[in-house]
Amino acid sequence: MTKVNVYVTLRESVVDPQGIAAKDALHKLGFDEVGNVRIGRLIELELSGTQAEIEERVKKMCEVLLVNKVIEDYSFEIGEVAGK
Amino acid sequence: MTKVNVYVTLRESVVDPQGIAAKDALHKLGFDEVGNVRIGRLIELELSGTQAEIEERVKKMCEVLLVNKVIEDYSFEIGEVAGK
Amino acid sequence: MSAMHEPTTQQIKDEKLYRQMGMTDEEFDRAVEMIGRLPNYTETGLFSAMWSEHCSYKSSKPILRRFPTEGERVLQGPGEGAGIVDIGDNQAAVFKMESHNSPSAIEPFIGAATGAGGIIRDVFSMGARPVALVNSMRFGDLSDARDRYLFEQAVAGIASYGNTIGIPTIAGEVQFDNCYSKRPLVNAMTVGLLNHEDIQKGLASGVGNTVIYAGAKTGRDGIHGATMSSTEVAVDKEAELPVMQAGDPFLEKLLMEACLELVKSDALIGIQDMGAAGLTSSAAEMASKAGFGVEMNLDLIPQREEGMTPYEMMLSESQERMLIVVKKGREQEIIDLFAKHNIEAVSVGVVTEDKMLRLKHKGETVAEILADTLAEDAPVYYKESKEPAYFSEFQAMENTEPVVTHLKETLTALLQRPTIASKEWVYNQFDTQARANTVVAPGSSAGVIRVRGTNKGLAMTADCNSRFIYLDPETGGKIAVAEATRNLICSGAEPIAATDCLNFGSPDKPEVFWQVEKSADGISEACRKLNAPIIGGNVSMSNEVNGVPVYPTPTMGMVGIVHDLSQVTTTAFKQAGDAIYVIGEAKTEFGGSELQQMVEGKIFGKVPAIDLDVEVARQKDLLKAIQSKLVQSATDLSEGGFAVALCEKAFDAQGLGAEVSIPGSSVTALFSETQSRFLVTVKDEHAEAFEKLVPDANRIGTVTATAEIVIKGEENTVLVEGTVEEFRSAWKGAIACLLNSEA
Amino acid sequence: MRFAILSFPGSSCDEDMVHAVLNIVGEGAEVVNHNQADLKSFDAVILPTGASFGDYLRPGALAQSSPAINSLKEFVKTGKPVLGVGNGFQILVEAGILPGAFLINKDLKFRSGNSTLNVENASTRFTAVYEEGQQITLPFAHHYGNYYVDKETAKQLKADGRIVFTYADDSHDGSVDGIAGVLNVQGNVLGMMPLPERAVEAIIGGTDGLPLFQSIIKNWSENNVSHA
Ligand SMILES: Nc1ncnc2c1ncn2[C@@H]1O[C@H](COP(=O)(O)OP(=O)(O)O)[C@@H](O)[C@H]1O
Ligand SMILES: [Mg+2]
Repeated sequence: MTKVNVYVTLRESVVDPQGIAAKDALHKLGFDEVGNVRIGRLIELELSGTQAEIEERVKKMCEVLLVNKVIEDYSFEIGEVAGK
Repeated sequence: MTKVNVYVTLRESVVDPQGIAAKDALHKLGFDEVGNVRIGRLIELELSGTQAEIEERVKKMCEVLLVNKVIEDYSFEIGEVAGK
Repeated sequence: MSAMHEPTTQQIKDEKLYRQMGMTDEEFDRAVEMIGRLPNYTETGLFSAMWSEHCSYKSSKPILRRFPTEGERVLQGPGEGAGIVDIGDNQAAVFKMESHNSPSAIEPFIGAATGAGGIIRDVFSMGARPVALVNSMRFGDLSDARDRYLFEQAVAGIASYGNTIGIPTIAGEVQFDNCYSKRPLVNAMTVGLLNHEDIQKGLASGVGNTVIYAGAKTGRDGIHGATMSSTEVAVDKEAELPVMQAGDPFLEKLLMEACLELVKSDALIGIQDMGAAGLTSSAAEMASKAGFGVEMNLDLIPQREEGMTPYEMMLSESQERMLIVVKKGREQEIIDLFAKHNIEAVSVGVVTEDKMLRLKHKGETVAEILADTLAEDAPVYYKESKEPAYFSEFQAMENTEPVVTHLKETLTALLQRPTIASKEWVYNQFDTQARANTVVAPGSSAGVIRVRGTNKGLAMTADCNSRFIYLDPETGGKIAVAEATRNLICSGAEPIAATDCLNFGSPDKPEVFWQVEKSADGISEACRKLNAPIIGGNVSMSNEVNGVPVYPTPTMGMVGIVHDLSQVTTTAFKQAGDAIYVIGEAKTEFGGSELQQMVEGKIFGKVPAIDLDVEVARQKDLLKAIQSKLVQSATDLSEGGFAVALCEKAFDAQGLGAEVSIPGSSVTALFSETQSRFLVTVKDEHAEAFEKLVPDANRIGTVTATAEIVIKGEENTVLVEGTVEEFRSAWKGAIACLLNSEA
Repeated sequence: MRFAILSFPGSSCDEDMVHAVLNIVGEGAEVVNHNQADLKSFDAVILPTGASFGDYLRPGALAQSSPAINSLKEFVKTGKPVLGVGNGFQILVEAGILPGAFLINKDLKFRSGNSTLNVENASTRFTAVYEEGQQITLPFAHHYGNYYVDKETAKQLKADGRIVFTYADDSHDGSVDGIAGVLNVQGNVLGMMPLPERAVEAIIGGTDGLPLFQSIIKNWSENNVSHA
């Protein structure tokens, strides 16, 4: 099984209520050096297939289910592909 | 400002209902090759400081606020450190 | 860890390894004597879990026996997942309250959420559909950041579970006191409904019948939760704690629907949820109650992690799991039923004749103990009880008024005390109207839902003033019960039964055990007098931080029946011109009051007295008046006394206010917490009839069409005067304000 | 009229909707399971609220894996009415049947209560029995009630009269332009976060939700009378 990390982030144009709250809280705690904070999702998948298959399939999963393209962007990283 | 990505994942032994439900949905959609799915958080921070400062401060932010250590683990990646 | 690396029986004994599991030397010796040999590691684990306070009630049993548990409506008293009371028309209400204090102290969101999940399971495992949730919580006074975090997260956790599964939260209470700092109490109650023929019990009977496991897979989470919840949690040792058992409300929703379908099947013999001590307690208790044995093959248990040992499987407290016994030969249809709901169900064992709980793993017998030994033969402790020195000291004190210089400022400050302030911040996070039956949502004296298909309603509330109980547990215990019944009565309901959650410090402290005993006596007497048998409950001991026990907090959960929905009454004023009555007279009684705590920074002295005969008479009279439709609005006087209650009646009444005159010393008249009192409004044309029915009522003023509160004292002096809006804004925003404060 | 109440695992308020339509409004209503999903024989489909699939990943997202979504898309094409309330609205948005997306409430908390709404368009088949500009009170209960559409789309929605309800008070949770309910282009699909089925009886929460159901029925009978 190969590990794939999918990174889902809110689009820049979308206000991120969680990010704003986290930034405020960090400031309150004295972390004044913090500028923007954005909170996204990290989806860890395990799956089988060749590098090329995985790439194509993960892309599809993102488009179909894992990511809402109206508000979110994504990227992913494929770990070492396990032999079959 | 330097960008830091914090990756927060549920500890292995903690059940991840979201991951289980997402896995089921992926299977139903025909992505049978998917094994485990775990859903975590990706926190993107912008902050200022030297590499060493940033490292220390982000660690502290995680311990104090961003991560719930009872159930979560974390790691982070510091982008290129911006000059002052 | 594999079984091979487990300590040997001799090591367990010699190195006293059972102590790590919470067993005492005497308990271990007792276990050895009962089975006639040394127990292995798994067996020691079974004993330690089943003989923990949480499962065995070893030190509270003698106390629980004092409670009245019978009544003409009671169909099931304590002993099952939840108690059951008849509500007529072949229907019954099923309810129970349970604590999740220790887990909530460590991880408040998950702790509170799984607490809600567990008590919901208890109710549907009886065959009932859960229809409403109630909660009772205690936190530090919010001046500390950790306490604010615990409060915010615990509320969010309860909300998350209840909202996701789709059961409305319709009542509850939250109080704040620094005795709960870092040691919150989180008690959750579920109320369900069923038809009499659907009542289920947790019985494993009929030799050869099949034991089925249904629900979530078993993981290594929550191992030794039962023993943990019976000991003090050191807050700074989080890292060493067992892994939290996280909940999955979505899975529970599916499990609930499956189980509610299952109870209609004649293949079902018994069903019980896996709560504290998981598989161990459900299997041992189901066997023991039925007088049979259970043999399970642990290889068949659905496992979430690899290489789990029998010990780990038996002690796991993974959530959302049920143990079920079905008729032999009918397994497949039951498994299919669960599959339809997307729930995994597997046959894991059989019912046997020999009364043993026998566990097999990889072809070997890894545990073999009489089910009764585990479930019934825990030692019973008659703990030492000692009246604490403070009690006689307090009893010797004279009743005095706290010194108050400015009445209006004091009232405003009281309205801002988090215990008195609006709990909107809390209940706005709950779906209060799911199931579309909520007649009275949070914000009045009690929550009320209608019973569909009838003209009846169920009212519910949770109450406990722990300051009173600390100062005088017996009187305080009576007050807790009386307050709960008052809240029901004020909503137009007749109380029918109670549940409780006995939250105390360590019972090994004689002073704490004295509190347990005395408050139980008070509760018992009041429940008898007020006709509210206790049909179930829960004990949570060792709620301490750094060795200091929290105030004794035996929370009462109570359910009442509204015989005709048109009799439902709420707190808020209804109409200008209505007469305002107060039932009962204020006396100078400030021991344990909110005013005393606020002014003096501590509590002391004698608590308000309560005469249960007076209480019963007034409640009867008032309920009669409400049922005769003579009453427009009603509320009881509790924390903060008369002035607070009067303001609360105006807060939810658009554009209405009050003008009243009250006799006596002003501080007492405004703020005393004298018991057995009510504030009621009545249409002028009903005044005479009302007064006849309620002889203790005194007319003190009128509901006005201007949104102002005017309270006059003797000789027409104005004691307090202000707009409803200024009082409301103080009251409404107080909790949010405290949470946003820095530091 | 026959209503299908399309229920996904976790759509816990399906029975509330059946009760409202069947017992109060007095039309046919039955729960249709997401796996079976033959919707053809129904006159209208309602997606009830609740937490389908536990609201996991994103509310409404995992429902996209159900066979019912395809039948639903077919049903939408027939032009018959489809109503999604609360989580049902979120499912419609995730399916792309309605525009936009949902974010977590601005203050991050689940919120429930009553909201005052403006009826922005009283000429739709869902609102004909209301008056234009009328203010109504409906309950709501959601954690992701913060409706998002980009500025362009919002403008377009407004111009097309597809914004059916807006919040008249501060209970919008961050929703763009205070949008509480939107229509699809064809005008046969309405999604709204407030919950009309919880306001059809005086005893539980008022009756301001009733005209919504009456509007659907009125439109249906007008069309079916003219067909006859
Ligand atoms: N945790 C809670 N959950 C739900 N409702 C709550 C909660 N806390 C308080 N409430 C509601 O707020 C109102 C006021 O609570 P409280 O001050 O305890 O009332 P009372 O003094 O009449 O017992 C009640 O309707 C109660 O049900
Ligand atoms: Mg109270």
